[in-house]
Amino acid sequence: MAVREITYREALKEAMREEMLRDETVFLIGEDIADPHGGSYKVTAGLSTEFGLDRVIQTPISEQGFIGTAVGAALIGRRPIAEILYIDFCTMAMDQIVNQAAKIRYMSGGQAKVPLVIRTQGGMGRSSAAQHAQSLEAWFVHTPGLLVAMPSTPYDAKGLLKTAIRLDDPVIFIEHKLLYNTKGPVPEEEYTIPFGVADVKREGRDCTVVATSRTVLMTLAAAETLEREGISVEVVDPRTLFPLDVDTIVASVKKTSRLVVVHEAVERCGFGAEVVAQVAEKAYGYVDAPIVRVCAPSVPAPFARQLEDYVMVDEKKIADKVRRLVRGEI
Amino acid sequence: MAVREITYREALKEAMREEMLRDETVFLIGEDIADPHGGSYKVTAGLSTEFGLDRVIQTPISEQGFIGTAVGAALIGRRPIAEILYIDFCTMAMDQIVNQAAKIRYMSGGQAKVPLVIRTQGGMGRSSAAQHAQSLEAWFVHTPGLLVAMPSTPYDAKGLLKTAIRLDDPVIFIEHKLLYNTKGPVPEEEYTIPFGVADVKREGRDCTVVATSRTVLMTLAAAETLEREGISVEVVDPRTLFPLDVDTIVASVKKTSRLVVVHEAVERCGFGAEVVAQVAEKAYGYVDAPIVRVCAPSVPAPFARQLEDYVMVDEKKIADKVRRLVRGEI
Amino acid sequence: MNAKNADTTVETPPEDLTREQLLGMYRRMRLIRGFEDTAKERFEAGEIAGFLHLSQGQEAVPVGVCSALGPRDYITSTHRGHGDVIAKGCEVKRMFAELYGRATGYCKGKGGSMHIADFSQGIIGATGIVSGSLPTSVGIGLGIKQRGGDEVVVCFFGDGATAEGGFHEALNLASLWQVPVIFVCQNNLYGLSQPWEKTAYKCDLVARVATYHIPGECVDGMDVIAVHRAARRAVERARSGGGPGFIEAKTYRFLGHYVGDPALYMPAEEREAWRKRDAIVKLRGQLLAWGYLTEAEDEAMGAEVAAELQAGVEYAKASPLAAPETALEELYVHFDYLGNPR
Amino acid sequence: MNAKNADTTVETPPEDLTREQLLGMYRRMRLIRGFEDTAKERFEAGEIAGFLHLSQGQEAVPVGVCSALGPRDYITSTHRGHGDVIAKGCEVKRMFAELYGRATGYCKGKGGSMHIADFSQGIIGATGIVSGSLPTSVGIGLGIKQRGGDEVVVCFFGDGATAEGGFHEALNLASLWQVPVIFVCQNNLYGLSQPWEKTAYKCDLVARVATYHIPGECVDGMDVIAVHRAARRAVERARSGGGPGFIEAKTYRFLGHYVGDPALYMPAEEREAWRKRDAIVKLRGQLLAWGYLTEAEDEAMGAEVAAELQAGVEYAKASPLAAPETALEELYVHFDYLGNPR
Ligand SMILES: Cc1ncc(C[n+]2csc(CCOP(=O)(O)OP(=O)(O)O)c2C)c(N)n1
Ligand SMILES: Cc1ncc(C[n+]2csc(CCOP(=O)(O)OP(=O)(O)O)c2C)c(N)n1
Ligand SMILES: [Mg+2]
Ligand SMILES: [Mg+2]
Repeated sequence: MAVREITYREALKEAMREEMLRDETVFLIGEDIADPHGGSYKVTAGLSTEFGLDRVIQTPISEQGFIGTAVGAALIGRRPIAEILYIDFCTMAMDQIVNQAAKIRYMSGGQAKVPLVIRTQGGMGRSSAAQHAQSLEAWFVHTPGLLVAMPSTPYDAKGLLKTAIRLDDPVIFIEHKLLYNTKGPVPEEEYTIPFGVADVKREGRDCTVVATSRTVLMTLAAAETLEREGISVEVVDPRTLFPLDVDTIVASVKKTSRLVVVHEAVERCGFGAEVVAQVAEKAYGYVDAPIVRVCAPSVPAPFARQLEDYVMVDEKKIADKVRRLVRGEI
Repeated sequence: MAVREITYREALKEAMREEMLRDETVFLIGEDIADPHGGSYKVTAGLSTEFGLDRVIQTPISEQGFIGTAVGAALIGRRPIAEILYIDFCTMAMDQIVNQAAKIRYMSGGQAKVPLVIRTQGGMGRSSAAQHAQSLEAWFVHTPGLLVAMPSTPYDAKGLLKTAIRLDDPVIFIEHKLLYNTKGPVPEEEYTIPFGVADVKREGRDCTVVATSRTVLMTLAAAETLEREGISVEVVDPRTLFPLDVDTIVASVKKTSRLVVVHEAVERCGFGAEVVAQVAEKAYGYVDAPIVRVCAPSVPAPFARQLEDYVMVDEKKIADKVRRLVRGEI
Repeated sequence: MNAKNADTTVETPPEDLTREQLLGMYRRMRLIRGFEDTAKERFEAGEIAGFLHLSQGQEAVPVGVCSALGPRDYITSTHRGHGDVIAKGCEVKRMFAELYGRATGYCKGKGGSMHIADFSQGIIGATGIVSGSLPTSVGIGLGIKQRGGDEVVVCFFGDGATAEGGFHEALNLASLWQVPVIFVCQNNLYGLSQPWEKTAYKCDLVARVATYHIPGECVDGMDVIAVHRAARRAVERARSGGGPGFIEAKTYRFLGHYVGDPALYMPAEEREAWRKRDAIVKLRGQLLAWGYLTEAEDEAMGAEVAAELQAGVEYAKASPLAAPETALEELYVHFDYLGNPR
Repeated sequence: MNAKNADTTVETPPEDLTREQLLGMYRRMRLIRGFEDTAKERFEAGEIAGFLHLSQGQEAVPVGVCSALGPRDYITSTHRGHGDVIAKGCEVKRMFAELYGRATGYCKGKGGSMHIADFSQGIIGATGIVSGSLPTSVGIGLGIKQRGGDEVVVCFFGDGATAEGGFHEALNLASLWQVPVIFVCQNNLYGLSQPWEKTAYKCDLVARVATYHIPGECVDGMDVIAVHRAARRAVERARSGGGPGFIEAKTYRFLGHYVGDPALYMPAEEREAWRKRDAIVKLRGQLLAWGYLTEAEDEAMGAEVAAELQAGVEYAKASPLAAPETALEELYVHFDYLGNPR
C-alpha cells in the first residue's frame, strides 16, 4: 500500500471528495463551505469548485433550517453531509438532530432511513471562550438513534468519514479544531474503518487509558514520558463513541487492571462516566485501583490563554494522574 | 408543624404562589399556562386568575423566544419561572439555556446573575411516544452553569422549587408527568430544602440504591418486597443532580458495599453513569460487587403500552437487579 | 378569506372537477370524520393509549390539498395528523392497528397517533414537535430538485407553528432555493389554548409570507373545492419549477386540543358558529344540489364508511400486539440498539 | 436608504444636535476605529489570543444609536461588538485588559473579544452565537416594562442573524408584548463569506418587519447623523410606551470577517467604493465645513485618541494576568464549581 503523510484536514476532504465522486447522491450543505472561503477551517475548500454549487450548498445562518433540510433530503434517499461549524451551534438545531433525525426511523417502525452525516468540530486550545470551545459529544451518545464518531488521526478521520457517509444511519462526526493541521500516514488506496472498533494506539501493561479525539495524542505523548519512568501505558482510542467497542476496553483493563479515562469535555456526566460505568460493571474484580478521569473541570471554557490552559486537559495532567494511580497514590 | 396530604401538583403550585406573594419580581412565563386552561398538566391553574396576566405571561409557541425572554428579564433582576411543557421541547431552546443562561455569569467575569427557573417535566408511562417521554437531565448536568433538581415527592417538590426560585443561579427543575397526582405530607408552614442535600428515603444494610424522580417511588416499593425476602435496601434520593450530594451516596455505599443506580432516562451516558463514576473513584475498595444500573435501554420511547412497559424501569426490574446483585448472581 | 372562493357556492357544478372526484373528496372527508369519531370513542372506552389530537372540522383542508396531489408526491404532518395521512392514502385499518399498538400498525406500535407514516405513499410522517416538519419538508423539496423529479411536497402545520423560528427559517430557505414545497397552514384559530390573535399580533400570514417572495393564498378551509383549487394552483406551479407556495386555510377544530380537553377557552358561540359551517355538510348540500348524489346514495356511502371503520377496528383488535421485545428493534439500519453490527 | 437622510449632507449644521454632541460622536467613532486598528496590530503581533472580529467601517451605527441612549439604557451585542460597547461607554483600557487576559479586564479574562460586558453601564454583553441576543433583548424589554421603567434596550445584530429563527421569534414576541426594544440590524452586506442577497431572497427587511407591526427605517449606516436621528425616533417612541422599533443600517465591514480572513469573497471594487464612503471622513468633512472643528483641533483630537489607546494598551500590559485558578470561579452565585455551597 502506498502511504503518504497528509493532514487531518486533507484526509477529511479526500473522504468527502471520493464519496462524492463515487455516489452522486452525496452532497455537502452548510454555512460558508463554498469557495473562495471554503469553510472557516477550510475542510471543504475546493470542493464547490470541483463539484459545483449544487453539490456544495451554502446556506444562510439557519442551523435548524439546514439541518432539517439535510434530514428531509436524507429521508428520500439523498446523502447529505451537513457541516455545523462549531459543535456549540448544534444548540440551534437540537430538535432536528434529536427529535427528528435520531427518531424518525424508530417512530416509523423502521420505514425510514436517515443517511445523514453532521460534521462538526469541538475542543479547546484556541482561546475561543465559552461558546466556541465546547465538547458536547456526551449529549449525542445519550441520544438513541445517533452514531457518534470522533477521530484522532488523519487515518481514522478519512476511514471513519467514508464509512459514515455510506451508512444509512445518522452520524454525528466530531472533529477537533486543533487537529486539522496534524499530519499522519494515510494510504493512497481506498479504505474504510468500521464503526464500533476501537484502536489500541499503544500497547502497555500497567494502565489502560481510554482517550478520545485530541487527547489521544496527548496521551500517547504522556505514555512516552511514562515509559521512560518504567510505567507502561496502553492507549485505547474508541474512535466511535457509539457504537462503543466495550470488549476491547474491558480486555485491556483486565490485562492492566487500571483505568484512566480522558477527554476534553467537562467531567460531570461526560462520556468518560459511561466508560467508567461499563467497566465498573463488566470488569468488576479486575480493577485494582480507583477508576479515574482526566477531563476539564466542569466550568465553561474561559478566554485567556492561562485560564484555558488551566482547565484544558494536557499531556502533563494525564501523565500525573497515571503516574499517581500506578504508584498507588490515588 | 401542621402537615397535610397534598399532591405533587398542589405542592408545586403552592411553592410558586407563595413566592409570587413574597416577591413581586417573580413571574411565570410559558405556553398555555394561564386560565382557563391553566397549563396542560394544570400546575399553574388559578395563578393567572389570582395574579393577573402580567405575572402569568402566556407566550406563543416560541421556546427559543420565551426562554431567551426569561433569561433577559432575569439579567436585569426579575425572577422568571419559565415552563417548557415537555422536556423534549427543550431542544428548541438549547442555545438560550446552554450558551446564554448557563454561561453569561461566567463569561462576564461574575457580573451577571441569572435568577431563572425553567420548570419542565419528563418521563415515560403515558404512551406519549418518542418525542414526549424523554428524560434529558443528563444534558443539563453536563452543562456547567446550570443547577438541576428532580423532586420525587410533594414535600421535596415544594421545598426545592421555593429554593430554586430564590437562588440567583439558573435552575432546570424537572418534574415527572406521572407524579403530579401522587400525594404526600407537606407542612402548612413555610420551609425550603437546600440544593445539594440528598435524602435517604429509606435506610438499609445490604445494598444502596440511588434513584431519581419517579424511580424513587418504584425503588421504595421494591425495597418493601425485598425486605420481606430478607434483603435490606437503602434508598438515596439525591433530589438535586447538581449540586450532587456525593458524600451521602459514598457514605451509604461504604456501609452497604453495593450500589445500584436507577433512573428512567436511557442508560448510555445517563446521569447514572456519573454516579457510578464518582463512586468507582471515591468508594474504591468498599464496593463488593459490580456496580449496576437500572435504566431504560438506549432506544426512544415507543408508543404502545406493552412496548413502553418493556423498556420502562419498574419496581420489578429494580427488585430483580438488587436481588441478583445481593445474591452474587451478577 | 378572499373572493376567489365565492364561486364554489353557486348552483352549477364546478367545471374543473368531475363527479367522481367530488364524490371521492366527500367520501374521504367522511372517512376522516368517522375515523376521528371512532378513535375518540375507543379512546374514551380505554382501548387506546396515549394522546389523541383530533381534527373534526378540518377535513376539507387535507382532502382539498391531497386531492391535488399524485401518488408520488409527499406530505409531512403534525400531532393532529390523522386527517392529513388519510387524505393522502393511509388505510384506516392500519391506522387503527397503530393506535391499538399492533404489529400490523403503520409503525408497528412504535409511533402511535402522533407519528403515523407510510413511506410507500410519500407519507413521510407526522412529528409531535410543533414546526418540526417545516425544515424537513424543505429538505424533501431539495432532494426532489436534486434528482430532477417532478414531485412536490406538502407540509401541513398549524397556526401555532407560525410563531416558531423554524417557520421563518424554512420559508427563507425554500424561497432561496426555489424548492417544490407547498406550506399549508391549517389555521384552526387555536394553538392549544391560545387564540390565533394572541400568537401573532394582527398578522396577515399571506402578507408575511409574501416578504419571502412566496406566493400565498388565504382560503376558506370549510370549502373543500376552494382549498383544492388553491392547492392545485400551488402544486402546478411547484411541479413546473415555479418554487414554493403557501396556503393559509381558515378552519376550526370542533373539539378540544386533545381528547379530554374541556376547551374552556373556546367560546360556545364561536364553536356553534363554526359547527354550522361544517365543510362536510356544505359539500353534501352541493352534491345533492348538483344532482351528483341522491339521499339514498348518501346513506349508502355512510353505511359503507361506517363498515370500513368498523372493519378497521376489528382488524386492529384481531391483529397481534406488537411483541414487547420489538421495542428494541428498528432503531438503526446497521446496528442493534446496543451497537452490535448486524 | 431613504430620503430622510438626505438632509445630513447639506451645508448648514443640523439644528437637532449641538457642536458638543457632534464632536462627541466624532471622537467616539475615531476611538472605535483606533481601538480596532490597535487590536488588529496587537493581535497580529501575537499579543492577543482567540478571534478578533473587527468593525472598521461600521462605527457610525453604534455611535449614532448609542448617542441617542441614556446611561441607564441597555444594549446587547454580538461577536463583532467592540464598537457597540465603546459607543455605549466601555473604556478602552479595560477592553484591552480583557483582550490581554488580565484581571482588570471587563470579564477578568474569561470573556475575551466576543463577550465584553459592563453591567454597570447597561452593557449586558455580547454573544458569539449569531442571533442569540435577540430573544434576550426582548426579556430585558419585558423586565423594564414590568418594573415600570422608562429605559429602552437596543439589540445590535448583523444581517446574517436575520436568517435565524430567533429573529422571527423575537420580533413576534416584542410586537405582541410591546416592549421597549430597538432592534438594530447592522447590515454590512456579509454574514461571514455570504453576501446579503444570498441570505435572504430579495428581502426588504423593513417591509418584513412591518408585518409584525413594528415600525422600521432603513438608514445610511455611513451617516452617523442619519443613524442617530432614526435611533432617536425609535428611542423616543419606545421610551414613551410606543413599543419596539427596528432600524436597518446599511454599512460595510472594511476588513475580513476576522483578523486573518483574506475575504476573497468581497470584490475589490466594492471594497473600494465603500471605503470612499467612510463615515468618519464624512463627519469630519461636515464638522470642518460647519466650522465645528479646525484642522488643528482635529489633529489634537487624533493625538488624544491615540494617547488614550496607547495608555489603554499599557494599562493592559501592566495589569496582572488573571490568575489561572480563577478559571474555576464565578460560575455560580451560591456554589463553587463543584457544587459546594458558599
Ligand atoms: C415545540 C413544541 N412546543 C409545544 C408543543 C406542545 N403543543 C402540542 S400541539 C400545540 C398547539 C399547536 O398548535 P397549532 O400549531 O395551531 O396546531 P393545532 O394543534 O391547532 O393543530 C402545542 C403548544 C409541542 N408539541 N412542540
Ligand atoms: C448560531 C451561529 N451560527 C454560526 C456562527 C458562525 N458565525 C460567526 S459570525 C458569522 C457571520 C455573522 O454575520 P452577521 O450576522 O451579518 O454579522 P457580521 O459578522 O457581519 O457582523 C457566522 C456565520 C455563529 N457564531 N453562531
Ligand atoms: Mg391551531
Ligand atoms: Mg453582516
